[in-house]
Amino acid sequence: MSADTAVRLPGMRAKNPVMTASGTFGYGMEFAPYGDLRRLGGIVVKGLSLKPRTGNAMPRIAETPCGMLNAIGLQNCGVEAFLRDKLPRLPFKDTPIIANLYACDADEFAELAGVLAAEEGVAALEVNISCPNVKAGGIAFGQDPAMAGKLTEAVKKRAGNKPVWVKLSPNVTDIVGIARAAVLGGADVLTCINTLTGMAVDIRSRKPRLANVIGGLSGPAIKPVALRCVWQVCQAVSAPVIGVGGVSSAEDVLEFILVGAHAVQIGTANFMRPDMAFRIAERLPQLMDELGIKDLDEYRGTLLAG
Amino acid sequence: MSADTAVRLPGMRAKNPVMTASGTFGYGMEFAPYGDLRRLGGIVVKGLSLKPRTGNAMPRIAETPCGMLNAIGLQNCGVEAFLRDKLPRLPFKDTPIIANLYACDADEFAELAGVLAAEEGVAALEVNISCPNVKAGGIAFGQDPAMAGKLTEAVKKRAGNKPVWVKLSPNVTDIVGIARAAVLGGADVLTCINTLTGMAVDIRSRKPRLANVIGGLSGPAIKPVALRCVWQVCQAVSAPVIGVGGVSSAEDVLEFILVGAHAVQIGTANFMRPDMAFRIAERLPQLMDELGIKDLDEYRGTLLAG
Amino acid sequence: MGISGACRDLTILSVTPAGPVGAQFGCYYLEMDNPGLDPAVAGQFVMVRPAAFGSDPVWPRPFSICRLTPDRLTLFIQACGRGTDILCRLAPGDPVTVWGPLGQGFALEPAVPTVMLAGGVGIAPFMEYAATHPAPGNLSLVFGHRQPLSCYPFAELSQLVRAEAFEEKTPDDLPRFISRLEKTVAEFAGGLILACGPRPLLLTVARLARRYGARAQVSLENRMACGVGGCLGCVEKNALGQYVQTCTEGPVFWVDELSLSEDA
Amino acid sequence: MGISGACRDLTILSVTPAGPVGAQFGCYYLEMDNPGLDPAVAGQFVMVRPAAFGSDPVWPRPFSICRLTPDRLTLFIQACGRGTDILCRLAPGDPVTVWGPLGQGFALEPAVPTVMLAGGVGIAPFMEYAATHPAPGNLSLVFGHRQPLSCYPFAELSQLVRAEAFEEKTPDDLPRFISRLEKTVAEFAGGLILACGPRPLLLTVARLARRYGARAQVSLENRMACGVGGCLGCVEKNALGQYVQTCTEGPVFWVDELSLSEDA
Ligand SMILES: Cc1cc2nc3c(=O)[nH]c(=O)nc-3n(C[C@H](O)[C@H](O)[C@H](O)COP(=O)(O)OP(=O)(O)OC[C@H]3O[C@@H](n4cnc5c(N)ncnc54)[C@H](O)[C@@H]3O)c2cc1C
Ligand SMILES: Cc1cc2nc3c(=O)[nH]c(=O)nc-3n(C[C@H](O)[C@H](O)[C@H](O)COP(=O)(O)OP(=O)(O)OC[C@H]3O[C@@H](n4cnc5c(N)ncnc54)[C@H](O)[C@@H]3O)c2cc1C
Ligand SMILES: Cc1cc2nc3c(=O)[nH]c(=O)nc-3n(C[C@H](O)[C@H](O)[C@H](O)COP(=O)(O)O)c2cc1C
Ligand SMILES: Cc1cc2nc3c(=O)[nH]c(=O)nc-3n(C[C@H](O)[C@H](O)[C@H](O)COP(=O)(O)O)c2cc1C
Ligand code: FES
Ligand code: FES
Repeated sequence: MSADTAVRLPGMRAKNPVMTASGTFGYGMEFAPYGDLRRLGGIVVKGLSLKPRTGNAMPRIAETPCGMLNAIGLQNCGVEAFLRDKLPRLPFKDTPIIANLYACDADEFAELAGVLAAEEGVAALEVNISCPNVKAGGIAFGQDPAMAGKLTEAVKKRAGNKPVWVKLSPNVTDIVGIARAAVLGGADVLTCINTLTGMAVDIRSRKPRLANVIGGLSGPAIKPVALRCVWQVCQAVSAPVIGVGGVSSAEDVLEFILVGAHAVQIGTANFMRPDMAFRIAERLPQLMDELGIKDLDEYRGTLLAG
Repeated sequence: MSADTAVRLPGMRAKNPVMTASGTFGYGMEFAPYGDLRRLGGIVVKGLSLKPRTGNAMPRIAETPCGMLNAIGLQNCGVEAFLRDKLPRLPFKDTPIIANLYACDADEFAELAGVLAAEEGVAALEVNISCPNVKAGGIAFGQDPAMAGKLTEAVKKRAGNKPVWVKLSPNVTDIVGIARAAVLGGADVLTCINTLTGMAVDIRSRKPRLANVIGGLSGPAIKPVALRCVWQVCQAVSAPVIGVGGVSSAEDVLEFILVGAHAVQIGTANFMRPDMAFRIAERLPQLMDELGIKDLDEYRGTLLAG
Repeated sequence: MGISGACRDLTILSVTPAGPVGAQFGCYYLEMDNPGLDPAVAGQFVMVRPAAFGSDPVWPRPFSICRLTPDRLTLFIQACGRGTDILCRLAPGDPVTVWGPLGQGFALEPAVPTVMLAGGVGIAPFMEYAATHPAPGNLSLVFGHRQPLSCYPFAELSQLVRAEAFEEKTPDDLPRFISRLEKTVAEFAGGLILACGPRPLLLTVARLARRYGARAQVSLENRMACGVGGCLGCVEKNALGQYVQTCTEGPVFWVDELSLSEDA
Repeated sequence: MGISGACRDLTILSVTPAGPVGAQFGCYYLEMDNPGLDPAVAGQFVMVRPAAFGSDPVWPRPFSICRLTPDRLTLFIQACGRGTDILCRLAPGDPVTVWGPLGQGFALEPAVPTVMLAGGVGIAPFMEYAATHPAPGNLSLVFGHRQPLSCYPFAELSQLVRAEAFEEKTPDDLPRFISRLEKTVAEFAGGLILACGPRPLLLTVARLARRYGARAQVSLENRMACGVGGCLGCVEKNALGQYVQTCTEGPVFWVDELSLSEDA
């Protein structure tokens, strides 16, 4: 294997660009039976809040063409239990563990950032300003540039030396505007994209397929939208971008890097088979060899467009 | 067959809610070998401009998971040739023929509306304020409520007694805001949705799969987004809504009607098989019988949500 | 790291209709080679994804382990939708990815009189249960079904345990089946009751178990995306009102651990 | 309304490898029943969608008519991607939707010396062409290929017409193949030249035809979504700089009707 898959990101080095997306890889250990977690470029854990959250009523998931809808509603054990019970079991010395933050207002976000910033095992803070599945806050932060900027600033102030990643919503007229605001607010990295808002119904029972009615669309179906968002954001800002949305093969990883991403996150594809992220991480250097790509810096953003 | 599939829309009556979407059914006659055009609820023809347009460079289409991207760039024969060569061959006495309008500014839109308003064979004017594939105008009209409202007003003034349909873009933060503006501007019907902006690339040639780089995503992949948009718009405005996006079965038709749509348009699914729209129109009353739905007014918007 | 649960690329050995197959129904046995899955507890399940799924459907499909021997994994599948249709059309040699055994199986109390209440394909895990039970004389089966009895492994099970079938043909049959269930639950109130089948059956069993103070387990068939605890999509409310994953804490639960509701 | 082009639900009769099949390549004959398709002009094509596509891939796939008789439609398909992989794995009895014959076929000038220039699977329409040509003595074939010759219907064609094969093994073979083409174009400058194959081959033929003032037709393989003129996705620039649909105005064009470019 001659290809070099390493990626430098603010404050961290990843051995490869294959990370897992928040909410699709549990707290990490759930997937340990299916591969060596140390082989991954990074693990973003399920969205954490200050206090435990029960999440939304059932049903919470529905299958759609080449994708799925979810409205989990950020069920999580709370940051305290995470730090006490989950984080110590993760190989944080070998693989960056990224905490995904969810809160209802800027103060809470900042407080949460403060708690996590103190932890050696946390490599970065990914701020979820784009969750479509919760009533309070959630997506609104990610749809208004001013709010997105302020929120990022508040988190950044309390994040100590931890890099702050801001996760953007595609459900906006102008994702570039939000991206710029986040960077101005101090974001070190942008994660693109969270789910698209969508819906599914059952014509027989006449009920929505999600108790929450509206949910987040993810999976291969949304890859074209994710690629477009990453491309647009990479053209506009110089902060590194992590591509998320429908990645399910090593080829997909290179597509995102070709349009400018530094790394990617595997989300829904982890459900297709639990060893998916490991397989993609293993296959990537082979594919790079086949294409004659020596390292990712050389290939990144080299799309022949225009 | 006891079920009644008829739909009343402003200024017209459709024998069923199964229409075809602009740009996916040519000028209509292309599909005549595959079914009786008079069996359709309506035919929306390829987007027309005042002057003929060559459209974008090749490649213009790319396949994506459960969907496709297109950047045709509104290639069309121009309104004059349409009225002279195409319209007279269509069964406009039996099936409403809806003209889809594209122009670069409000004056041009209004002029185009004036030309079409004079034609007996045109049942309604569908204003495309949401095309992502052309440089000038296009999507911008559909992303700003004020512009959408003004444009609708300008078209409505010249539309005579023809109903004006406004076709909305999903690529916005708040589709309801645009919908309200269009209705205030005089829109009689709202068509939801046009394509999502997306992108695809080839990791080997390092080229975008569309010469235009960015294109419009359509097909089953986007159905959850379309349903969500239709649901949101139907909750907010009282104008009838036509659902478009990923419809490929009679079941899908009922899904859109369940969330509040008056009718639907079949787009990408016409490519899956050219008799798709005819088959769906034929299957719909059977399915309604199976579900015990006597007519669509009774079923429309009866989703059991919240 | 044990190999329990690791993800395996297997090969279909055979797909056999279990009985008559119609346009509206059909049950099949799928046999796969077993290259070393961990032994299973009856009631555990596997996640299955044939290569033929491509990117659509996105999710794998969960199936109870119908029989797992050192050289064979057998599933019993009812073709009832897109995914199961594809699975039941596979041919020998076709590749399929499988992970498991997953989740918590049924309690095994060899000396205790035990009744298996099965509805339709809910009979699948009881094949493994009966085949591995050390004292099948203590086992009975009450089986409710809609498709012809020959579509199910009922004859095989009757050879191992006391078995009784109840066909639901008309809506009138339902109350009669429920009173049949009530009789059984009452009879086994001091023993062990295991139920697997459609949610209404499980709700009925839970209600009856409560009424008669019986010890009962139910196997839930909640929608699952990952099967390994990673998505939080399959949850059920436990007795404390918290959502627990059906795929890891279940699919088999004691009825008093849960607060079961209609939706899922 | 004629039935020309109407959409038919056919059944696969057989899928047969044409020769050796490897991990990286494989060509197959697909035979379907013909319940009354209109007769075809060689070079016309059909759109094909097996039920197994489901919603993914979204598009049907276009294939030249390799042979159409009153009771059989035969296609010659190279498995080279997702859609063709699914097609080449179909089994007898599997349902497949087909519409056609579509588009414009090759010119037929029985008395004129005609050469067919085929690259790889581009040989498919020439089976029909040779089989239906009234004076096959006037026909020749020059065939460039990369997979073993036995993967293609070359032997069958050799029985009908004068045929010559050229294997492209190393990059050095390409210029030699091109000079072979040049010789042929020069030789048939007063006759009729028909070409079908990868775009680089067609560009070369167009260039050579222009150089030698030869009358030549090329069959384009542009990406197609609908195949019936409805999407405007398959267009090619004509000599006037206008975009014309390949599916209805083509796939066969006279080279001087077009201004061919690299991309498509
Ligand atoms: C632990 C467990 C064990 C099971 N064991 C068996 C078994 O041994 N034999 C058997 O035939 N079936 C079993 N099932 C049910 C089986 O998983 C579903 O029938 C199958 O997933 C339906 O897939 P489909 O694509 O054919 O149906 P779809 O077209 O997807 O839907 C048909 C119906 O099945 C439901 N469904 C879809 N996906 C799932 C899913 N992932 N989990 C649960 N329900 C779903 C849908 O809500 C819908 O009501 C089991 C389910 C679970 C959770
Ligand atoms: C008029 C016409 C006649 C043809 N005749 C034959 C024939 O007789 N035998 C044969 O084997 N092949 C023929 N082809 C090519 C065949 O259609 C493609 O190989 C097939 O569509 C690829 O599908 P796939 O899913 O396997 O490949 P994909 O995985 O989709 O892609 C593989 C490659 O094929 C190209 N491709 C994909 N879809 C199409 C499409 N709809 N049209 C054209 N190219 C496409 C892609 O750009 C890509 O380069 C013909 C094409 C046309 C347009
Ligand atoms: C079941 C599920 C739960 C998710 N939970 C979270 C979450 O807690 N926080 C977050 O930022 N994103 C969450 N996401 C979004 C994903 O991280 C990802 O951005 C999105 O699914 C798109 O990627 P994909 O198409 O690869 O799944 C969730 C997605 C799914 C499917
Ligand atoms: C090839 C193609 C061309 C299109 N051209 C137009 C157009 O000219 N005007 C327009 O308003 N919409 C156009 N659309 C959008 C469709 O009418 C429809 O809104 C969209 O494709 C979503 O529906 P679908 O998923 O059913 O295809 C086009 C779509 C496709 C795929
Ligand atoms: S199925 Fe994903 S957590 Fe249970
Ligand atoms: S393939 Fe659609 S117009 Fe030619």
